[in-house]
Amino acid sequence: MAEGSFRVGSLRLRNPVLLASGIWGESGRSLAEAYRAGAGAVVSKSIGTLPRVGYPNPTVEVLGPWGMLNAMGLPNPGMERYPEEIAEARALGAPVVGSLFGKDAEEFASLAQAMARTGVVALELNLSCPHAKGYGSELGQDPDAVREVVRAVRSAVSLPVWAKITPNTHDPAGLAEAAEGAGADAITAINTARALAIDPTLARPVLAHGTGGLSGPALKPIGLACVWSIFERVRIPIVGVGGITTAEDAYEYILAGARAVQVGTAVSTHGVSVLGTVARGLDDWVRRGGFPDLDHAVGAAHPR
Amino acid sequence: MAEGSFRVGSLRLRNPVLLASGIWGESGRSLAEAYRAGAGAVVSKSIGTLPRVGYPNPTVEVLGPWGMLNAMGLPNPGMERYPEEIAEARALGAPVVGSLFGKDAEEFASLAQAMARTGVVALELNLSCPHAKGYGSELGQDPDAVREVVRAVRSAVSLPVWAKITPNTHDPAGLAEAAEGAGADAITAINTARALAIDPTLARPVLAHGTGGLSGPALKPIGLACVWSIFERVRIPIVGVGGITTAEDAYEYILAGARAVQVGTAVSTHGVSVLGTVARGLDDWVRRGGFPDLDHAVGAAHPR
Amino acid sequence: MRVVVPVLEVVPETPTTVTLTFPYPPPSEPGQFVMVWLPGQDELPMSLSQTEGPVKGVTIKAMGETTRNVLTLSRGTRIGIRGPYGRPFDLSPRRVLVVGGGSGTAVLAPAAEAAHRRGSTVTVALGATRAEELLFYRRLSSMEGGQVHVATDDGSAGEHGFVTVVADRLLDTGDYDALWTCGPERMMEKLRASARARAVPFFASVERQMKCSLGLCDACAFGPFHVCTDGPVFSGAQLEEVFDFGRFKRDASGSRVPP
Amino acid sequence: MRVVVPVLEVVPETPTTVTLTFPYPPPSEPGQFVMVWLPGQDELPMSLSQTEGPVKGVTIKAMGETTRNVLTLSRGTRIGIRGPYGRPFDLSPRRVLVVGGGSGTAVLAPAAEAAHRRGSTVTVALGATRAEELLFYRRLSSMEGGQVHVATDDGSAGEHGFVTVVADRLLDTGDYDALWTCGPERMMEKLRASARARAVPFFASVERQMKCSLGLCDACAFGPFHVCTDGPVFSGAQLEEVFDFGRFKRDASGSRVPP
Ligand SMILES: Cc1cc2nc3c(=O)[nH]c(=O)nc-3n(C[C@H](O)[C@H](O)[C@H](O)COP(=O)(O)OP(=O)(O)OC[C@H]3O[C@@H](n4cnc5c(N)ncnc54)[C@H](O)[C@@H]3O)c2cc1C
Ligand SMILES: Cc1cc2nc3c(=O)[nH]c(=O)nc-3n(C[C@H](O)[C@H](O)[C@H](O)COP(=O)(O)OP(=O)(O)OC[C@H]3O[C@@H](n4cnc5c(N)ncnc54)[C@H](O)[C@@H]3O)c2cc1C
Ligand SMILES: Cc1cc2nc3c(=O)[nH]c(=O)nc-3n(C[C@H](O)[C@H](O)[C@H](O)COP(=O)(O)O)c2cc1C
Ligand SMILES: Cc1cc2nc3c(=O)[nH]c(=O)nc-3n(C[C@H](O)[C@H](O)[C@H](O)COP(=O)(O)O)c2cc1C
Ligand code: FES
Ligand code: FES
Repeated sequence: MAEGSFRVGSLRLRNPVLLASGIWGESGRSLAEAYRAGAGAVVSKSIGTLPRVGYPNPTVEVLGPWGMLNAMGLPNPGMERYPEEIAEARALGAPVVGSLFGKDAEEFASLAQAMARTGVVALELNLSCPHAKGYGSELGQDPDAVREVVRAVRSAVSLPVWAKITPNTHDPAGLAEAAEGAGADAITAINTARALAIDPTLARPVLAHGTGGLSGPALKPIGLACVWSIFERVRIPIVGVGGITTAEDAYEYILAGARAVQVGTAVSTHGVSVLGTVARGLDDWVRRGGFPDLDHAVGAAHPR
Repeated sequence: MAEGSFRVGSLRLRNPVLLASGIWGESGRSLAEAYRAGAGAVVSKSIGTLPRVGYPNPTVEVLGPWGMLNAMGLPNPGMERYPEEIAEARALGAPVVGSLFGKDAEEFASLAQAMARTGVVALELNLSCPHAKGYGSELGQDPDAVREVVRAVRSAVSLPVWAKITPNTHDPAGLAEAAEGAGADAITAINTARALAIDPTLARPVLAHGTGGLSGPALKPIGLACVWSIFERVRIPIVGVGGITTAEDAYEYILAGARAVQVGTAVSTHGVSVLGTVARGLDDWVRRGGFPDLDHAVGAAHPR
Repeated sequence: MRVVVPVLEVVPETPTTVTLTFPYPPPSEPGQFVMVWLPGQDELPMSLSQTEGPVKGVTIKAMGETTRNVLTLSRGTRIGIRGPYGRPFDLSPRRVLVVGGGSGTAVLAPAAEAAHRRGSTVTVALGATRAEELLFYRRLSSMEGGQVHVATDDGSAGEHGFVTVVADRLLDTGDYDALWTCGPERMMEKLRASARARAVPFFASVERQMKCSLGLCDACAFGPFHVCTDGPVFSGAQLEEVFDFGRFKRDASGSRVPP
Repeated sequence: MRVVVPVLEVVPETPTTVTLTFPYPPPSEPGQFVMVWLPGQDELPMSLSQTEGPVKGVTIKAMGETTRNVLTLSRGTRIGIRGPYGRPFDLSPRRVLVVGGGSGTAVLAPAAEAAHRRGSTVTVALGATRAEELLFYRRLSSMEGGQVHVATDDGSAGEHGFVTVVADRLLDTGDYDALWTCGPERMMEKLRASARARAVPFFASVERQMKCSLGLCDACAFGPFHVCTDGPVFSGAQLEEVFDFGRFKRDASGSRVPP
């Protein structure tokens, strides 16, 4: 694929392999390093209105080479301070997708306006924050809430808006449809799966927060199933994420229906160079698969 | 733990480690062998009204030592023929929990009556079958459907009724509450998580059915999180299942809130003797944890 | 774990049987099987008819839709393979009588050859419906000093009638430390009786419905055993414990049906 | 992967500092750190002050709530350990000046000892607020032929004032192939300038907020580096690339704050 020939909706990127949100995303310099390592673009840490220190440690638990749990608790410097990080990343040439989280449509919309002013190339809405209405549930599990948030952001900014979908739902495609209907430009799928680790000798959860989110290779089959079902029901592009470590993994997401992918946990387990390695290898897979370009491979595993 | 001293609700079992549904459960003799290998009881294959051959092969895909996918498609000989298998298992001394699946409350109730006549010790309702109302969803993802099914079965039989919960939901505890409210005697959690494997060289899903269910070690953190949240909101006993391979895994489920556990995939990866190994080892863990008996360990990882 | 490989050769063996070879380095032993995935069609258990080296082979008889399609496969077609699974033949007996019925000979050929290479005396009896359906006659005849006895249903080659009659005669006239067989289950059941009557240790490769091949799903339940993990090769003593042997198999729903 | 182990010993080192030892066989090198989980409280990065053999040790200074509680831990308390993480000191320099400030000496002691055992000449300068807060004075003095120079803020031991003054004098009067330091960042920043002025290779063990310790979460972002995976030991050349060094750290929210 030629540099810059690749697109998610109206957005042009040098390649379709992005750094996922929450990984190397607290500092602008780290975002720039991830871009330098070969990412097509980088997604920022999810930013809220006020600074948040997140949950106490332990915030991560490695389960094995196949997966890990985290419960960071959305630490972030807040929307007032974070623009300086984006500025640093941009100064070093990195296209940044700004990730946001809020408690409701209004907060999302005002964050979106602030984020838009930083020069990000798109917004990604992290809809996995606690939902006031439903006890123990995430805002992003409720199609009505998704619709409301996306609509509010859509009318607040002109940037591309990506809605990031949770796997903790009975109907990922329904959530994606809600986002599409409200004007989202793309669906990012998926965030981590709700999970728990208990230390048997101490008879307590390992993570300070209790439950956390599963990421890494074990999440891949779950993410693929979500992308698969979303592809069957929406027409806007899908950005696949969950357990991608190799170009083969990324290609599987493309075949399932993704038009771009994000890599998270593998940046830790395989080093940041994994971003470039996956991008180059994906290109090879597409060619060896006999497709003229990536667009033709998107969703190719679906029965025609 | 002394033989027979262990209970799930009113049901007494020799130990709290059961064979999970769909594993070694098509033939009565296999059920009996699993009991002989040390299970406290055995859960039958899920039985429907008519014989079903299930999906074509490939029906399984091994992802690694950490997990596998299956899409068997509920093959079963149907309720007319299956009683002969239960009779064989019972003749060999095995207490059988009869698992059922149906399309609606009415079918579940009439299956329950037929299953009750076979001499099973309890019924387990597999609520993970396609739901007529919701496109692409399972009956067990809808709390109203769960309530209706459990209520119908509850009033049709006097046996203990266990409702088996799917992880493909935003609110496992809500489903469990619905089952409890409708008179369920226990909650079994969880069934497999919706997942997909794609063969990149062939650009198609590996399983003939397309999507399948994730089981094995990678499912454990997801199952633990479900049991954890269910324990916080229901009072009836929970039977934990998902990725249990070792006694330590089983003990983690107990600490999260389960009163008994089931073992599925590990019967294949570690041999059927794993049932006895887990049962004996769990007893050790409970003792070493300083608990007078298993009942005191149930949910002990929750903050008090 | 499944790998997708290209078919290297498609070798016609009889009008209804072909051998497929494919690159598959994992070591295997005679008697073991693999799951062969024909993408878009089905995945079927197939005994390895070629067990040595990095290229393996399966020999497939057209029975139903999927296996009929195998006859028309071409070189380069990509198939999925997982395995090898199951327990192999014990190759230690010094004098072996091998009795193959139809495509059952597929699994016996590599076992016979391996035993022969280890210095055992191997006597072979093959049965088929008619002369041209005899499988691996030439392959097995080429074992040095070996002898291949034949029976066909229509008398077009060898003895007219069942191979069990030939086997009985061989059992009566020779000394054997083992009888190995694979073929229609009623044939194997008869041979078991013959071997038992003469106190010859008996081993049969059994076929049942298979789905997981991992000892998980119970599709291949066979008395106290699972064919995929405890078999497919069972001893006569094991078969004593299996009421179904020669009487019932299970269809894909798990219902008992005639074999 | 995290393991839960009992504390073997709680050794008071100064009125505000204790060493905890615990069984932890994984091999480690001086400069590396572990994540120490005090269940119900916090998990903190701690350099290994004892890196050899199956029993490891960390030396902890009471700073905030969690570390204050460490002072009152008792033998047998179960703690969680994961690691070791990070890049160790390069032990090859033949003449090393080691400059420790406060609890920073924890990570320097095993490095100094290891270099000494390998035949390097090790000169040590220790700084502390007052005499009784000097860490590992005896431990480091016991290195054969080694010399420990001291400075205290209140003059209660050694020189009155900052250890940087002592270090500068040593740099001026001796020849060194490396300067190793750990302590307050402004102290390290000063030493870097001193070392650079004299062309002595400089290595500092840096502390930053840590959460994952896996190079994932970015909590320890440090210029183009992550302290958890690229550090905690950085060379002077690396530190040239880090604007924040001596100027800013990040709090738990990721906001830049004074160090
Ligand atoms: C361990 C094992 C090893 C095997 N090895 C080989 C092998 O090396 N070569 C080979 O050709 N086949 C072998 N088989 C059988 C093979 O897996 C298929 O079952 C068979 O080829 C039929 O496939 P199909 O889908 O085309 O037929 P189907 O569509 O399933 O059936 C077509 C017809 O054949 C009948 N039929 C199908 N299978 C059998 C059977 N096993 N016995 C009697 N009748 C049957 C059916 O009842 C039906 O009437 C083996 C089976 C097992 C379990
Ligand atoms: C790689 C690495 C290795 C470390 N090794 C050691 C070690 O061997 N021994 C040891 O005692 N500590 C070490 N630390 C520091 C340790 O992890 C804790 O940050 C520190 O002990 C404070 O813990 P606390 O939670 O009790 O204090 P907090 O409650 O976090 O803070 C209490 C007060 O101390 C201040 N403070 C906290 N940490 C620091 C700091 N690092 N520098 C300056 N001020 C600070 C805070 O601003 C606050 O005013 C290391 C840190 C890193 C990153
Ligand atoms: C440590 C960590 C922090 C994360 N933080 C965020 C976040 O702030 N916002 C968000 O949308 N997703 C966050 N995620 C989820 C990832 O972006 C990604 O969806 C998930 O980890 C699955 O991808 P992976 O398996 O490649 O890691 C985080 C994941 C990890 C592991
Ligand atoms: C091959 C296979 C078949 C299954 N069939 C059923 C079934 O018929 N009914 C059911 O309720 N669960 C079925 N399950 C789900 C298991 O009972 C269990 O909930 C799940 O596999 C998680 O446990 P595990 O990780 O120990 O396997 C099946 C699982 C597998 C792997
Ligand atoms: S084929 Fe599934 S148990 Fe044998
Ligand atoms: S502590 Fe998370 S990246 Fe270093």
